[in-house]
Amino acid sequence: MPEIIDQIFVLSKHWLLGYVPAGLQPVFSALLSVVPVLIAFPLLFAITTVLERKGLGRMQNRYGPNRTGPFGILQPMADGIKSLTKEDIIPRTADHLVHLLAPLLLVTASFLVYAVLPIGRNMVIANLNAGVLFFFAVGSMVELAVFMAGWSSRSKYSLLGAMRAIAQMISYEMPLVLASVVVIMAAGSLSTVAIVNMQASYTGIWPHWYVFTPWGLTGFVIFLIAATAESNRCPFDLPEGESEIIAGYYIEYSGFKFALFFLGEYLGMFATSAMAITLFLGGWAAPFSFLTWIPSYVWFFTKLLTLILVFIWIRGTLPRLRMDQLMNFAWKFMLPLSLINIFGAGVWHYMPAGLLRWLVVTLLVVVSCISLSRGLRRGKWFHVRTYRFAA
Amino acid sequence: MTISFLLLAAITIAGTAAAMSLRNLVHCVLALTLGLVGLAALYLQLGAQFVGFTQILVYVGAVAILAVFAIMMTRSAEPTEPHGSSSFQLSGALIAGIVFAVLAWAVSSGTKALQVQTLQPEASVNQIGVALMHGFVLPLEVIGLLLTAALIGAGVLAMDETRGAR
Amino acid sequence: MNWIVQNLWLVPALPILAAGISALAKRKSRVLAASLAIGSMAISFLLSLWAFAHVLWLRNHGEASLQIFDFRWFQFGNQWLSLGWVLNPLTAVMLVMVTFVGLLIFIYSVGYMAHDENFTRFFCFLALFAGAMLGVVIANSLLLLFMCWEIVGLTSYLLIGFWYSNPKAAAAGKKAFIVTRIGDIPFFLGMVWLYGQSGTLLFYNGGAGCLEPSAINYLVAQTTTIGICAATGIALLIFCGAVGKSGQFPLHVWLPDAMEGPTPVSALIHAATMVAAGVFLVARVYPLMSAHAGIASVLTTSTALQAVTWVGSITALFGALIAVAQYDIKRILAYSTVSQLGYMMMGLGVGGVSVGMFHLITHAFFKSLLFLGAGSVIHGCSGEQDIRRMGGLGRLMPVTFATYAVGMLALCGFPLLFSGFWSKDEILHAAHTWNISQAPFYMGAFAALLTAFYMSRQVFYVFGGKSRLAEETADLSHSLASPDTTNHHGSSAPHESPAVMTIPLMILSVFALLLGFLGTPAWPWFQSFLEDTQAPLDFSAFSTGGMLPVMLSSSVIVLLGLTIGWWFYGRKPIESVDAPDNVGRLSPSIFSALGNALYFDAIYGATFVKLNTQLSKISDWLDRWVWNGAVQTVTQIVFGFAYLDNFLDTHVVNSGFDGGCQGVSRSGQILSLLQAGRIQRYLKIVAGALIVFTILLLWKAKI
Amino acid sequence: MSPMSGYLLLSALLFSIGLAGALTRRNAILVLIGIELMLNAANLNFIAFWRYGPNPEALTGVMFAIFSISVAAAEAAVGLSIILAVYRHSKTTNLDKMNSMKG
Repeated sequence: MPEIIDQIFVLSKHWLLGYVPAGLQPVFSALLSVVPVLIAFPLLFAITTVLERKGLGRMQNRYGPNRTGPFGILQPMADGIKSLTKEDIIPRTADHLVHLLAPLLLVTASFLVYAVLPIGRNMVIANLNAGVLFFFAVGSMVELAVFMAGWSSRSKYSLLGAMRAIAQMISYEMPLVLASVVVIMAAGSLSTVAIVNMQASYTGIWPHWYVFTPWGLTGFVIFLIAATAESNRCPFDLPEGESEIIAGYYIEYSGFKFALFFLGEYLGMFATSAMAITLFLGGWAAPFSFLTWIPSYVWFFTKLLTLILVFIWIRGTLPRLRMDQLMNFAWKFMLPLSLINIFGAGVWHYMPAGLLRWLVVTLLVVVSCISLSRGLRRGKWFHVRTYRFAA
Repeated sequence: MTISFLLLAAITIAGTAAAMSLRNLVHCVLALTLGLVGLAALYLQLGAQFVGFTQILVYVGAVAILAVFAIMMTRSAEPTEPHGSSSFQLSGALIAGIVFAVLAWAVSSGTKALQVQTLQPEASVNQIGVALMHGFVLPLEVIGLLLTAALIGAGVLAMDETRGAR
Repeated sequence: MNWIVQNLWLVPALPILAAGISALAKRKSRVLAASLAIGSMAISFLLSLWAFAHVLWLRNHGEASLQIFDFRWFQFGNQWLSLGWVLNPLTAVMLVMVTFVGLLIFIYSVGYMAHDENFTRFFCFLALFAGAMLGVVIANSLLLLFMCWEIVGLTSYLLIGFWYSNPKAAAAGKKAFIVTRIGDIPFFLGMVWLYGQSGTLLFYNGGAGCLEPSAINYLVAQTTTIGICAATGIALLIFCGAVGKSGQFPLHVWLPDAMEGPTPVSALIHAATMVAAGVFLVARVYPLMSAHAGIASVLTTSTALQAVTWVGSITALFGALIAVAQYDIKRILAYSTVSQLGYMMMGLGVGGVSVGMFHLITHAFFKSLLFLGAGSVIHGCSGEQDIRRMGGLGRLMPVTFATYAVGMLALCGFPLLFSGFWSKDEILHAAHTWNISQAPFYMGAFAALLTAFYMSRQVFYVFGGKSRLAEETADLSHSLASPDTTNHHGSSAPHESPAVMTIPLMILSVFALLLGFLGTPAWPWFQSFLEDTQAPLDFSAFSTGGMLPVMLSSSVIVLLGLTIGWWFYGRKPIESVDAPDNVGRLSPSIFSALGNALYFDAIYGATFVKLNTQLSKISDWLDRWVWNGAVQTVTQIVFGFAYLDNFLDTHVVNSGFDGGCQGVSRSGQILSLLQAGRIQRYLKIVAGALIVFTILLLWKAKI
Repeated sequence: MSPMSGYLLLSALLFSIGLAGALTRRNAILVLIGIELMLNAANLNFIAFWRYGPNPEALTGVMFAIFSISVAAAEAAVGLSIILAVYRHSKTTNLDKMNSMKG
């Protein structure tokens, strides 16, 4: 019975396909896989916006939206209606075509990456041989969309914001990819499905998630930080810092296009979170062997929501960085650490299983982490600032 | 000669042709990106998944962005570029046309003799990895060295000279 | 397979790792760098001892004492590139020697370099050097050997030019690098040739290596166009590398200059290890060296070995001659090293691996002892290197004096007691029985006489008489007339060096005394160890094969040399700094020629560097006087004609000539279009070429 | 027409387009892009020959394409930074005006 519930979507897809003429089956199969994703994640987006606003409100000792519907849960509807009916303003000197294409490309690219994310057991749109590579390749298209948005607006602020965003995204893409390399090394495959399957077994009640190894934990933390930066979220939201460049590259967008940008950004965040889950947190696998009766997609979305909450929490907690701090952090801390982490994963692979390799790899990671952060501190990053007030 | 091939070929050619002929440099780069994505799709169609994704990652994610940065930093985004003399353009286009004609002739006269493989060969990531680590180790090392050298070289070249001299 | 054989790579890897870590360390972390270098070297030394013990064990159990470990490095095409290491008696002996001497020198350097601000860098280079040298020793592949060999060359450049702010040191570093590189090019060619012929660069590979009989026989069978067999050609090319690295005769010029580096470097590189690398290389590829057409018997000598012998004996004599007339304490030792390296080569040529290697080992100990002693003297005299300004140090630095005397007597080959005697005697005996020529024997004997002479000269200058350093300081204080400066210099009154420097000296002097007894004719344990035979204790060996006469005559020669040295320098103490040399008074011109190293640097400068200058001067002279005079004459004549001609020209020739000129200029213009600095135009031409060639290709295919 | 010759023709066309761009445009960046296009055309050739050629299991074509993409990336990076450096001196990216060797 749990198997049937677990596979209910897969089974119903096959059942539905039975009614379709054979010639059209591939098309309908694709359609049946894609459409639910196209519905589920924007829905998640809607939920997240209200969740985030309410969560942030609580953290800042206020209520957050609470007027539309019970407890304000209809707020996203209101937002949607507002953005649809708002006037779509395009600056006179703007490059119209590129201005139009930018949000579309962003959303398309953000949606494309869901093709390789396994949402549950046997629930993936395309089990690509080079799935992780696909994820990062398509993810890199976002940068181009950001540039198009910033450049086509013909506004200094938006261009500056776009340049900042691209510089940041390129800098953090490197640790992001390198952090996932350890998993690829361990799993021996670039296919997301294979990676999750590798993690979906148990020793006793404990799962084989990669996050439960020293290199996996390091990789996960690096991945999470880099993902925050990739999705331009606090504390790395310099490209859209209100105090500096107002709203960054989408300053000249309004109405529905603005909403598309918002959607694209959140979709990107979900996608990277989902990738983090797939790579390090066992994807749809249950955390304990006795919990496997709960359907796989439930686990996936539980984990996804947890990560999203972590993101909201981080946003509510940490202050924004300075641009040079941001760059230094990427190139002088994250990049070397992820390289050392790869080395550590190699050491792990070639050492015999046992306590010794735990010790060695942990020591390697911890020591390099400490020495790298010392290196950062010498350049007076994150030092205690002292102010002299007028007495 | 399938529909999808023709479609992708059309996209690729349209993109690249636009990239080479538009006046605004940013448009050129964007069109180029379109063309290269089309090319990547063609690789996918040929069964070379890894190469296709690498193409997207490298060209869309890196080279296009790099080109855009270069355009921004050299202030050549505005279409102020005076085109060369028309004879210059004409001769260039003519030469390119002749090259195409000759290549097309070569292709059409050469491929008749070829035995064409009809089975789809496989190039999984695993196989590529194994090949890279066995038969192609030396090129891989050389490429690694080249990329390192290029990284350092590009950094040094682009460095502000007043800062570099310090 | 034994653990030590499998993990022999640790011996070179540890110092290299230490070098890597200390390269990343901060400049201030002196303790870290020194302890890393010394610690890694100590572990390497212990591992070497283990390896040595393992070889002994293998010998005692009658197993093959040649142990190899090969692994595949990477694949290119269908071929695998293999590297590996080899453990045999030769390796074991060299490993123990290099790590032991290296360790002592490392410890000594802590004291010697204590005041240097680049202490960390020094130890980094030193450790890298030692690691690379150990790599040379264990390599089982000519390629691996060559790689480590080049790192050795690089580090020697770095270390000689360690005080790079001193232009002389920087120049010496460059010189060492370039001169050894000259030898390395033929070495590399030989390597390529060897690979091309035998298809492998592994020395031993279970019958398939390039030093094993099948490959050697194949190489001997191949004959080149100039009539020698391939084996000889390759051996000679490889020997060129050894010539460069070991400072043999034509390429010796870098070795004396290399004394610009810190003294521990001189001791480590230019006495104990790096220069020994060349000798070691010849010993390593000895099967190749000794291979020749016909029956491989011991008595006949291959062409390559003859070359080795002659180069070695010339170098031995030559170095000893020059050393007689030097004043710099380190330069004397440097030329002495050149001479002794010549001995080793000669020993390899006439007597085989064991003879040359025995001298290499004993020499490593007493020459590093001498260098370290010289360093102690220099340290004690605050950097003074001129022996004329020393003197009387025997009382002030007793430990240094005693150990130095031991080293000096060992180098001279003082009969019976000192190690140098036995090893040198071995070489002389082998040279005496050489069947090609007796000349190397006489050259070697004369060099031995000179060695005893110049070493006693140096010792009397440095340690005998009264101190002449005071004179100098008095002058200085007088000229500067500043009490502060005088005080500063006053602290430089000769003093004994700290224990960290003297203890290595004492240890080394013990070895300089005792090591010779491992290889006496009566009990040739060392030789039999290298040659894998048993060594009986047999005192009758002294009386067989002309051994006793050779020993007696060489003893007499050494004593004679010492006596001459005493006669000239020890009889009455040297009075002042400016007093002319006692031997130099006999024939100043020859002495100054020797003092300038027979003008070899000048010759090289004059021949290779000045050649251009001279040629251009000749051209200038020709141009100025011959051509110009001729031209002037002709001009005057032509002027006369010109007036006549002008008339004809303007009316007859001009029109036609103008037309021609215009044609030339127009074609020039057309050609200049091709090279206008416009990349796109070049690209067009390339595209045009593509068109043309494709059409040609297709046309040909059609027809 | 066989599928292979279609790809080869497309590759030839891409090559010619790249060549035309490199020959006719005055902007250094665009010339570089044109050269990149020519490289890409060659890559398409490699992949097509791998797909339809006689020895696909050797993966030579794919390897060539991968290496060529890496080389192209390095070339783009260095080329663009050279253009930047030149621009800093001469304040132009027009190839016709870059006619002085002086810094």
